[in-house]
Amino acid sequence: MLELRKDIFADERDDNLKEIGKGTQRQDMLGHVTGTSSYFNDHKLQGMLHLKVVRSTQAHARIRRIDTTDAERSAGVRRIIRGTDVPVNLNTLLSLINFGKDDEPSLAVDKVRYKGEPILAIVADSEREAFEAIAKVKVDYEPLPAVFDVEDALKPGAPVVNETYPKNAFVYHDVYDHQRLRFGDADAALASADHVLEQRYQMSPIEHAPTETNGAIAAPDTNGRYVVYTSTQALFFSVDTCAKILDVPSNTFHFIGGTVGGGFGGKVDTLTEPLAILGAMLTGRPVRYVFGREEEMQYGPPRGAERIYIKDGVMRDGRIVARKIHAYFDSGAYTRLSSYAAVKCAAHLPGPYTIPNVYGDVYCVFTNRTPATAMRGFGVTAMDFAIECQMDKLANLVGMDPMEFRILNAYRDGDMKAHRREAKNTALIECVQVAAEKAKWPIREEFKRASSRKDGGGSRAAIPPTPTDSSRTRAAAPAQQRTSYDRLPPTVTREPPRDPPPPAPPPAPPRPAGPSHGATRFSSVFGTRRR
Amino acid sequence: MTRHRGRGMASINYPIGMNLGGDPSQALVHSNPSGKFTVALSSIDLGQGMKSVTRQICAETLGVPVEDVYVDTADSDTGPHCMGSFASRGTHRVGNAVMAAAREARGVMMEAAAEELEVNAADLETDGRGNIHVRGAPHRSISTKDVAIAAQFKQGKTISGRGIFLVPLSNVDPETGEMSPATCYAHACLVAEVEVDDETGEVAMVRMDSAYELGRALNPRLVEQQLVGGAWMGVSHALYETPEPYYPDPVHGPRDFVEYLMPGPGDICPHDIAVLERPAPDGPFGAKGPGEMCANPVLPAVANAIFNAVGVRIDDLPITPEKVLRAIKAQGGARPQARR
Amino acid sequence: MAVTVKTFASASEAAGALSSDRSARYLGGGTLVMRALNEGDVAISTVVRASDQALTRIDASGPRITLGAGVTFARVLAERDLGFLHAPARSIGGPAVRNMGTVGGNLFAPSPYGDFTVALLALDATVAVAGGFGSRDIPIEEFLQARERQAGTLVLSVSCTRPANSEAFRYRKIARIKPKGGSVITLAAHLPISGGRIAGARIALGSMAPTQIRARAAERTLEGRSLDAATITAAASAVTEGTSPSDNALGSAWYRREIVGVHLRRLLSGQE
Amino acid sequence: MPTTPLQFRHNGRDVAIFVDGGTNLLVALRELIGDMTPKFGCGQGGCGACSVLVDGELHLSCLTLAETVAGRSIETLDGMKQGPNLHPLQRAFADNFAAQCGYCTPGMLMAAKALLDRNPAPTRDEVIEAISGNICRCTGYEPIINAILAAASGRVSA
Repeated sequence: MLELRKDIFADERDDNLKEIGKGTQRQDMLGHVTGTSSYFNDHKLQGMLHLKVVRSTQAHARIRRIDTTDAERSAGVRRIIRGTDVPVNLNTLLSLINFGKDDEPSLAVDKVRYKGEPILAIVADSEREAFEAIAKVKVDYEPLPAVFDVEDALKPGAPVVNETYPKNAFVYHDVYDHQRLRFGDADAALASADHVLEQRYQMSPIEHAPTETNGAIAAPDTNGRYVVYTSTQALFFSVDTCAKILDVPSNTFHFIGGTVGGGFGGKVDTLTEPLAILGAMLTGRPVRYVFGREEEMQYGPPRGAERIYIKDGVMRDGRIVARKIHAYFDSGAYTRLSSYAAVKCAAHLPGPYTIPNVYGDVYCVFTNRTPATAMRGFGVTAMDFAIECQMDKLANLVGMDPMEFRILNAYRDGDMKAHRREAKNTALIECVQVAAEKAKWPIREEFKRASSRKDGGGSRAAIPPTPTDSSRTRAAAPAQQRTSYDRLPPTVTREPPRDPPPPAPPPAPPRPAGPSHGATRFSSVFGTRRR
Repeated sequence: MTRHRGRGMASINYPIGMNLGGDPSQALVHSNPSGKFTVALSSIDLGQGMKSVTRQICAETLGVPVEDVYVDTADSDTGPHCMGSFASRGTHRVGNAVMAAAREARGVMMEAAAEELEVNAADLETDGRGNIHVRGAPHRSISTKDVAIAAQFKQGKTISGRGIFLVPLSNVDPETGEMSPATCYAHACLVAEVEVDDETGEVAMVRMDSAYELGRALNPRLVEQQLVGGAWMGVSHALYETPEPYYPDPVHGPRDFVEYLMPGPGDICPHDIAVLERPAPDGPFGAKGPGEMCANPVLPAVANAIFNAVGVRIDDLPITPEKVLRAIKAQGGARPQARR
Repeated sequence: MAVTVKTFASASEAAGALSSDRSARYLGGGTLVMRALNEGDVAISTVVRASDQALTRIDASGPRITLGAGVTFARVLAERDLGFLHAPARSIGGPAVRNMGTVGGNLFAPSPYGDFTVALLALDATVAVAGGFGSRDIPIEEFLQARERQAGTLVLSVSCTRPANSEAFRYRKIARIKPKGGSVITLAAHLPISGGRIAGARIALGSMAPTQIRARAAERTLEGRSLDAATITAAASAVTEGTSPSDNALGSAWYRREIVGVHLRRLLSGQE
Repeated sequence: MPTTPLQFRHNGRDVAIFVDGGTNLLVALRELIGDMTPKFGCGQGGCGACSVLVDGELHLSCLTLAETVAGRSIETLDGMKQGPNLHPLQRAFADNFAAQCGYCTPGMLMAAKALLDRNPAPTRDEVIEAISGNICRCTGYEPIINAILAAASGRVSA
């Protein structure tokens, strides 16, 4: 049952529209109910070959030798593709937006870093023949110690998962092994809080489990081009990733997709397209590479695990005065997108509440497991779980109703958020009020009267004095260095650490009238556009 | 008495679009000679309704019926660049690009109509049913079909438009984390009621009540699809799912849909939803994006409801019967909290 | 090399083909063998079938019932005289799996599958198998203990004695997913009553050991007693004895041990 | 080259093809006959996306050895429309917005048809049981259950 509450925020909307707001039937519904919606795999191509990969049986091992003698002689085998056959066998997805270092091969060459990592691709006349050839491949491994826990991975002496990041953590801003958020003086506020609550939260990985598994069909087309039917969630992302890995101009490819059997974030990584195209290039035939269900579940990227520590200071009257968070994203063996999730997570702190002192350190950590990627609620789902469980505990601690506790601490229009932007267009309070009403959950009159549009701003708009970390001295030293993933022009240099801000900030945030995105006063690891 | 009921709640917000921006999407809109419009995109429809919602945005902006618009996606030879379908960016980013393209096409269409009707284009309006007429004088009218024919064959005009939407990339301060992560946020609050078996640790969903604020429900049926399905996924994440049941020990990973746990059709519960609309200043018709955030409040609401039912806090996801049972045993039995 | 399919008119011929070829598997309903082929099990290169009518025969008229190995769960459910087996049959798969999966195949289904077999174990079924030298009957318990070595044998049928009444046989599958999910544990109890006392109790458990097993200690607590609260409590507390459950994706060994007594108590006392 | 001849009825039409030993019915339908309506979701019997009717019974085509359907009648979603008109179940799925990505829809519709063909007036629990072998990752099942109940009671749009 869905009810539209048109009475709320009515003054901010023009509801006099013709097509918008109507429950019009989906454009694709007729296709869906007749089975004529065309997914990547619904293309029947003459002479199609089948690609399967040999996956590592080890979580962490050096590859001593790969013996394909028997596999090459196996019936129906057209081509065995090794890492050395991949033109650019090292990539990181976000290199397209100049973020992070190339750290992942399409096919492992000298080392495997997670169980299930692809080592060889076999192209054969049938799936059965590809499976038979796989069974004949002999890989000689030298097992290495593996690390599976994010905090163990950060300890000195932990096995190095991914040599591109020898400390097992993604490097932010050339300097830190984590993304920081600093707003006010959390430690001082914790020291003077009536109650302090510190808790640990954990989310195991989660699989996207779309009913259609990842896959692609690539086929030689006219005029030297390749047509690629794909399940990708990001068409040009996949085009450009393939162009980079295969070292050809992007207009070599004609990608066709757009009708996908569920994604939820699990079809961004462009895992099948490069090998399918390479198979087509090497054999001159159409090649299909589609994940089996077990492959999708175990070796397709999951939503990565997260471990979160929250330490909150709360006053007897229910006001939260400090929130300090350490969060660890388990990226698995390679970066994929977890590095970006950690920044998004830092931006999300401390949740939709106005807390005057916030401190966050968010780590992207490498372990010997299947690389993680984006999923519905990327970078936020686990943090929301942690924050909202913590909110329930805090309400309990101070003896408040949890709904009223949320409303008391909710952010409102005009408040300063911890990432130092003004809160606008907020509606948390109204959501709490309406949910309480629907659930017949009694809240007191003063909380029913609260509004996102009232009582924000003023002193709540201030950026509080924020002390520098002691670690900042250590961190400042290499700040002038640039690493290869920072592809900004060399003239852009890091500004030296600023002095602590003045003790009495202005009531309103210093903010230009227009959008301040892309402000140039910070140096950044984020480039502007693709290479 | 071994089964205990409890209620819990959670409230959340969610950023719309790729974090920090810098994620453009483009759209092309053009009319065929009989006034039927095609939207060319490279954006992906994963089931969320990309084709359908951009179709409505285009029709509204052009001022034509939705039946006169067809969305074609995703072909890299014909569809212009889009960053992709993720980060709740479809409605907001692609919707804005389609709006911009449709606005440009509408401009040409109105000019062509003005030339046919021998009036000033500024005096014309669309009726949303396929006609353009002089404001206040509905009888001085021309169909969009006739305008398209005239534009194509008589005036030599192309009724088409290009659109791009880009939230400029924000930097991030390494020391403070100062940044502009998103331009707008969706909001939600959800109440979950559960029943916990204190001898087996099993948790059953009883009902959910929720309020979601998402800027504008461009199509309430599509919104309902996202919110109902998303809340189901939230329950699934809360109580069932993981490919690593013994994380961080990487053993006994599920290999099929029997071992990978997701609630079945017999595990679902009634879910009463309210939708609030506080338009985002930069959203297409104020819209934000419901697709991702809808699952998020369910996880903590369920955890908090379990506490209310039996007095144990499970801070590890997923909240399996085993974790609940261990916690109940550790505290010496269920301790139901005050009924809510 | 494509897979070779060999179809025989008689079960004995099929049995011969099966026992002479280590790469051969018998195709019943397809839920095990076809899955293995789809997933690239190259150890299977021959698929053996039999069109023998005997394999799909149901004899449910008398006190002792016999189900051909190729009888599907849907057919069990359609047979009014097999009411005591409806609960276990209904607990298998979804409707499509029940239309395909067979009683014989279930004997080979590894954990977390094989729930129907739990019921058969409690009912002290006999498994008729065809080997190289004709057919023979094996008590199901013996069959299961040697299951790893049974790949080359063809099951012809299973038979068991009909329970005296609906109270005498109880079955419950504990799954996380409703209405159909993999078994966390599965329980079946056959409790014949003679003069108000239980005589010949058999409790069978699924997912409490590498194969389906009997809970002999629990059986002993029931023997010669009436099914009262004290007896039920005694059975519930004895039920883990002799079990050796494992961790898997659906639950841990610890959890299985913790709940098996709870569920046995509920099953015996008729609670939900 | 496939060597085993196979004939069966496909949506009321006789078809004759050659299959390899070990070919499953899903591959036969999709790659040899060109009926793309049954979908590959797992190959394990766990998702139901490949569901078809074999002589009116719901079967998983991925677990069906193709040659076992010789002489039998196979129905897929491709044959569900009644001439140019949608089947009431198809209309009900549309009315109830019971599809998002659409990938499970063919299997769901076949499972629903198998139910209604035998039980024209099912209860909600019977509907739930009927689709219990079919995974949907998008909808949360509620719209699908409602659609099947609506089709059964004739509550469908024209």
